[in-house]
Amino acid sequence: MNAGTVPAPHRELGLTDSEYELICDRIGRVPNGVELAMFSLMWSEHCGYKHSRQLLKTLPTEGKAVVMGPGENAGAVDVGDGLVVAFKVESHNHPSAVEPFQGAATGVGGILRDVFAIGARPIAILDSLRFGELDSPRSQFLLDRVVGGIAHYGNSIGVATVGGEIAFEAPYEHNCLVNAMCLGIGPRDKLIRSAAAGIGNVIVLFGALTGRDGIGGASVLASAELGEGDAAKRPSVQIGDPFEEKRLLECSLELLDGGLLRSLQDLGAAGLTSSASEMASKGEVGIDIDVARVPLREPGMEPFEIMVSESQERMLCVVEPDRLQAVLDVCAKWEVRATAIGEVTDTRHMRIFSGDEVVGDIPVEALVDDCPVYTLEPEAPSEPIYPRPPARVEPPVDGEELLLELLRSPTVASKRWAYEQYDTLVGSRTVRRAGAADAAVLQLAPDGGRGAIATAIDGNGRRVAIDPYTGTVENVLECARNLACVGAEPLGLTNCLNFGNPEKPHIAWQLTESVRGLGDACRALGVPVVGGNVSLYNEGSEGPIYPTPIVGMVGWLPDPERVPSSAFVEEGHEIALIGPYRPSFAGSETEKLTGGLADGLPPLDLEEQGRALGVIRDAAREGLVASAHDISEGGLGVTLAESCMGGGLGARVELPHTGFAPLVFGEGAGGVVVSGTGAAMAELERRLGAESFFRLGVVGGDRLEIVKADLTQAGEAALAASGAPEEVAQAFRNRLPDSVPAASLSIPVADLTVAFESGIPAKFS
Amino acid sequence: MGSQVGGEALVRARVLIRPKEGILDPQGQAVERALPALGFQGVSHVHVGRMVELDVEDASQLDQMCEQLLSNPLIEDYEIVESA
Amino acid sequence: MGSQVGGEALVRARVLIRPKEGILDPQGQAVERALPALGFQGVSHVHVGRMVELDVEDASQLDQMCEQLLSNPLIEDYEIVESA
Amino acid sequence: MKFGVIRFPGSCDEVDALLACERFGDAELLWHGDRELKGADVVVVPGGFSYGDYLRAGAIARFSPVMEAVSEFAAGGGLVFGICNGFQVLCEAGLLPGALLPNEELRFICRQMDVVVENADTPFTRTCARGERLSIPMKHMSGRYYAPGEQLDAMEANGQVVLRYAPGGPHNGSARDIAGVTNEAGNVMGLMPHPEHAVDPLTGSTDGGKLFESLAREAAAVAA
Ligand SMILES: Nc1ncnc2c1ncn2[C@@H]1O[C@H](COP(=O)(O)OP(=O)(O)O)[C@@H](O)[C@H]1O
Ligand SMILES: [Mg+2]
Repeated sequence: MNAGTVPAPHRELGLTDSEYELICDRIGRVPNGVELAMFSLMWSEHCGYKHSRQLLKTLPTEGKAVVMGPGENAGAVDVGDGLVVAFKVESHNHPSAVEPFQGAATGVGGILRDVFAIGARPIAILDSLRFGELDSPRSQFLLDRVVGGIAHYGNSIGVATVGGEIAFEAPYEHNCLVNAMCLGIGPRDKLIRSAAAGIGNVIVLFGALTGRDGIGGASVLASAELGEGDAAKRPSVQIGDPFEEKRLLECSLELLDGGLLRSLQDLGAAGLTSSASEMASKGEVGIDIDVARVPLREPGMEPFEIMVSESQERMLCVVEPDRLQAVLDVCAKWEVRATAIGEVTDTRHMRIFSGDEVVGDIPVEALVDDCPVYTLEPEAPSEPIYPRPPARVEPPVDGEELLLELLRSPTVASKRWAYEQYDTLVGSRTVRRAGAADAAVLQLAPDGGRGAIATAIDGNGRRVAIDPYTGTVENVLECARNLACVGAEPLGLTNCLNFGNPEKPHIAWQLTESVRGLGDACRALGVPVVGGNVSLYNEGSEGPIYPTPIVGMVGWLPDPERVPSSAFVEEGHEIALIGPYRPSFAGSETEKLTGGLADGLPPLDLEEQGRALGVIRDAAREGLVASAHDISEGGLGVTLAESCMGGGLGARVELPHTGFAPLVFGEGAGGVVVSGTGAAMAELERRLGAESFFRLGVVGGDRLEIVKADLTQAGEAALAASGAPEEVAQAFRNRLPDSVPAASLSIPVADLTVAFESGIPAKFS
Repeated sequence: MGSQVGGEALVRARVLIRPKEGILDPQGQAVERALPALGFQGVSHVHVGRMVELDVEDASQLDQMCEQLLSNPLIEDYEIVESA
Repeated sequence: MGSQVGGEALVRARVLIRPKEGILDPQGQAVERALPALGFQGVSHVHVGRMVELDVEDASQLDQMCEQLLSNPLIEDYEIVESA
Repeated sequence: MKFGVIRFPGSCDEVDALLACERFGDAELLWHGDRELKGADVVVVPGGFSYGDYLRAGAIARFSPVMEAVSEFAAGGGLVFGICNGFQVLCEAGLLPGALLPNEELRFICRQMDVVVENADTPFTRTCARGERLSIPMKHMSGRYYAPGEQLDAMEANGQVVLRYAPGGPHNGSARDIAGVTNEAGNVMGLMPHPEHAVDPLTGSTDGGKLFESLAREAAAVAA
């Protein structure tokens, strides 16, 4: 800060002058320090959704399975038998960039609390991670620590981490993304909402002590007598304590099981301030809180510090006075600290006391509902925003070497190193572990009765950067396809919108287009959005991240015993490519390896995609196919290789001359590789029609052979074009005419595996 | 336990690393809570940290080592104790 | 860092715990391997252990605490350093 | 017969263990704060992170009131079966020899593994054959078994090394590939792999069930 300019505290707290005036106007006076601190947080982007609220309103949120939609701590869908599955994804990008281990760990802790705050027992975690290219030491460090932090928290608390994804792209070098998703299961009739209710009821804070965590920005409000060196006492890094959270989780569920609570809310960003005021807002009541009663980790904390502290592992609940003792007893059993710190009032004000003294008094409406909403000013960029990635292979390149190079590229390579650090089994539900299928499959009851749920998380920032609308549609389709491959029908979707600074017109455009794509895809597939999170201002010194909407889905399937594998299972099984698949080099890993970055993606026909998903899902559910694996990063060649490696079986497939290279190395939405008996494949062909069924070859041997063959005229035409619109597809397909090989490939499965396992080395140093 | 000095100019050093003041120390808390149950009364302010023992040729490098590798300056303080 | 004494008879103590000689210490090895890559030469015999800091009313209890809880005598050695 | 499965604050796999036990007998959870074993014939000390595994895995849990009862139960010949964190707790409590150190790789490892039955003449392995391979997952951070050399020799001679990781599979750096041991009397066993996660073909394998089945038979025979 420049000497000579006296900064107004509200600016240091991130409020604009006009926002400050609005606050004064709304409360009819100048806010004191406590109040200003509370406003600054509630009116921040993080809590107030100033730049995204209008867009989020456009998303479809209704569906027959929806029990709780956006607005609650987590969304929830009905899975039958009186059970719901609650889920949500959330980002912890910035804390993870500062201290990756604790940042990722507390990210997991936070999303777990959102799920058990509505009364569901967390049963699964998924993570979606983005780093710079893996040859950068910083990315190696971040990867190592972030995965370690997720493992530490999830493993220690005993919730299985069953899936996720990791991608590496230069624009994330200075701004990694750490998104964590949690699923929980609970009885529908025991779910609880966060709205405070019952004038005179007691507000109980339970869990960890309150310290000076996450106060950083607000410390301008500290009174003068707190001298030099005290800044160090306001740690910006929060330490996760999974053991505390484990007790908090068991305690919360026992309280709910006993029907002892009126409402429940976790403490997340903005701590007591946001939890209490949102409870009050939803319940249309007021709340009094006495900060002097809050148990502290450190002496001498000021009232504003207590109100904005972001110490982890805390919850707030509303209790009827005659049940208070019972609540405290359950807490004592679990060795969880619990303190009555306030009361529900009819004032519609948040009143903060320090003992008898009133230190803050704000109308709840001003704090929660009057946060200004800004209209984005989107403008498509006139020239490319992102530089082309450096070429990693020089043309002309040999096809076999290219396939191995793709398998080695960290985004495609085996993530075993990461997922072996996660407990994938605890809870005895995991029917398909990470690496064994496109979506994790969790049985609802032991031995598969009541069916199973499937879940996956997906996002491809590079494709969204190339075309925010289509790229986002593809994300939703990919997630739905992953579910279809295990036979699951999506019940609901959660999302995390990771974008740059929305005040910049081109970022506003990315965000607007992306949310439009998200909405369109969800409507077309009939999947409601039940929750999510927005993370904006993800920009490093070198510019914004790739726009990265992450979507997570949960679906249901009747019979987990029939779930196909993603790997080939038996010699002699026939292999087919099904679905409307029109691959091109635009946005492909191959394009990236050759140093390209397209400026658009081929359009998609959502209706056609939706129909194909249904056929794939049915085939998987009935056990018609033995394996099903969706084509994503790396294209068909990589997909075939993965299905070979997973079962240690080779395959021989034939592809037509025309379009051979884009078929093997291009990418696009809609394709799934399946295998099964000849009879099963014949049945599938009958259902799909020649338009979207292509016999590729046979499982067997110890090599993957992709042969350029003279197919019949019909087969040639069909596979080459995979339907319409040929002109468009052709335009995108011919991006790399010279550099990409067009000869047959034959690679031992063992060599594929070596390449695949070497992309993310077990040790970096 | 005693620290032995290996070569000619070797310095045996210990680096004591502990959670920074004000930073949550879950391990320390857990130990503090467990002690009374084991019959140890009157114990307070428990913190659990790490100790790194090492022989160095050039003790002037120790500070840098601590900052770059041995401790995490964001959340930990360290102290160097040379023993020979 | 300095240790402050709280009440009247409190003793501030540090317990230093390290892997017993002869037991593989992969943490120590990992640190030893990482140092040269960061440009630190001439470091050897690296061992990583734990440090527990605590205030006790009755310092005579410390040995028992160490043997029963703070260290595992089968695999670890400990040393008590009182600071006030 | 009846299994009693202990629940500590921080236990994670106690319900999984309970479900596994219920396949072969009656089973009930035992609360760490109670001294009561509720008439269990076999006590299972389950996996997880009791007390967060802070300080050292198992170090704090062994002081729980229930562990006093378990020690007495074991001293009287009762069957005690510690899985993963339970193994660590039993070692810390002195009911089993040795200690479990952090994995050589210094990482948590979750992996389906083969273990070989070295001694099929124990209450824990009687439904297995000597040399039989069992596919059971391991998942832990501190599973590297350690005991001094002479003690290991004595344990081997006494048939106390019950399970070993199959050759070739990378594991945690355990001395002599040891995955599971008993006490000298043979009524207390600890193992790092998780047999309770290998009782259902849908979620992996059923090989782990053999250990629970052995225990159920043994307890039933004693009762008869
Ligand atoms: N991208 C999104 N799509 C749908 N709902 C969203 C999105 N972002 C946020 N929400 C919803 O807005 C509400 C507030 O979110 P958040 O501030 O992350 O909640 P919390 O404080 O409980 O973590 C939640 O109900 C969340 O589901
Ligand atoms: Mg919440």
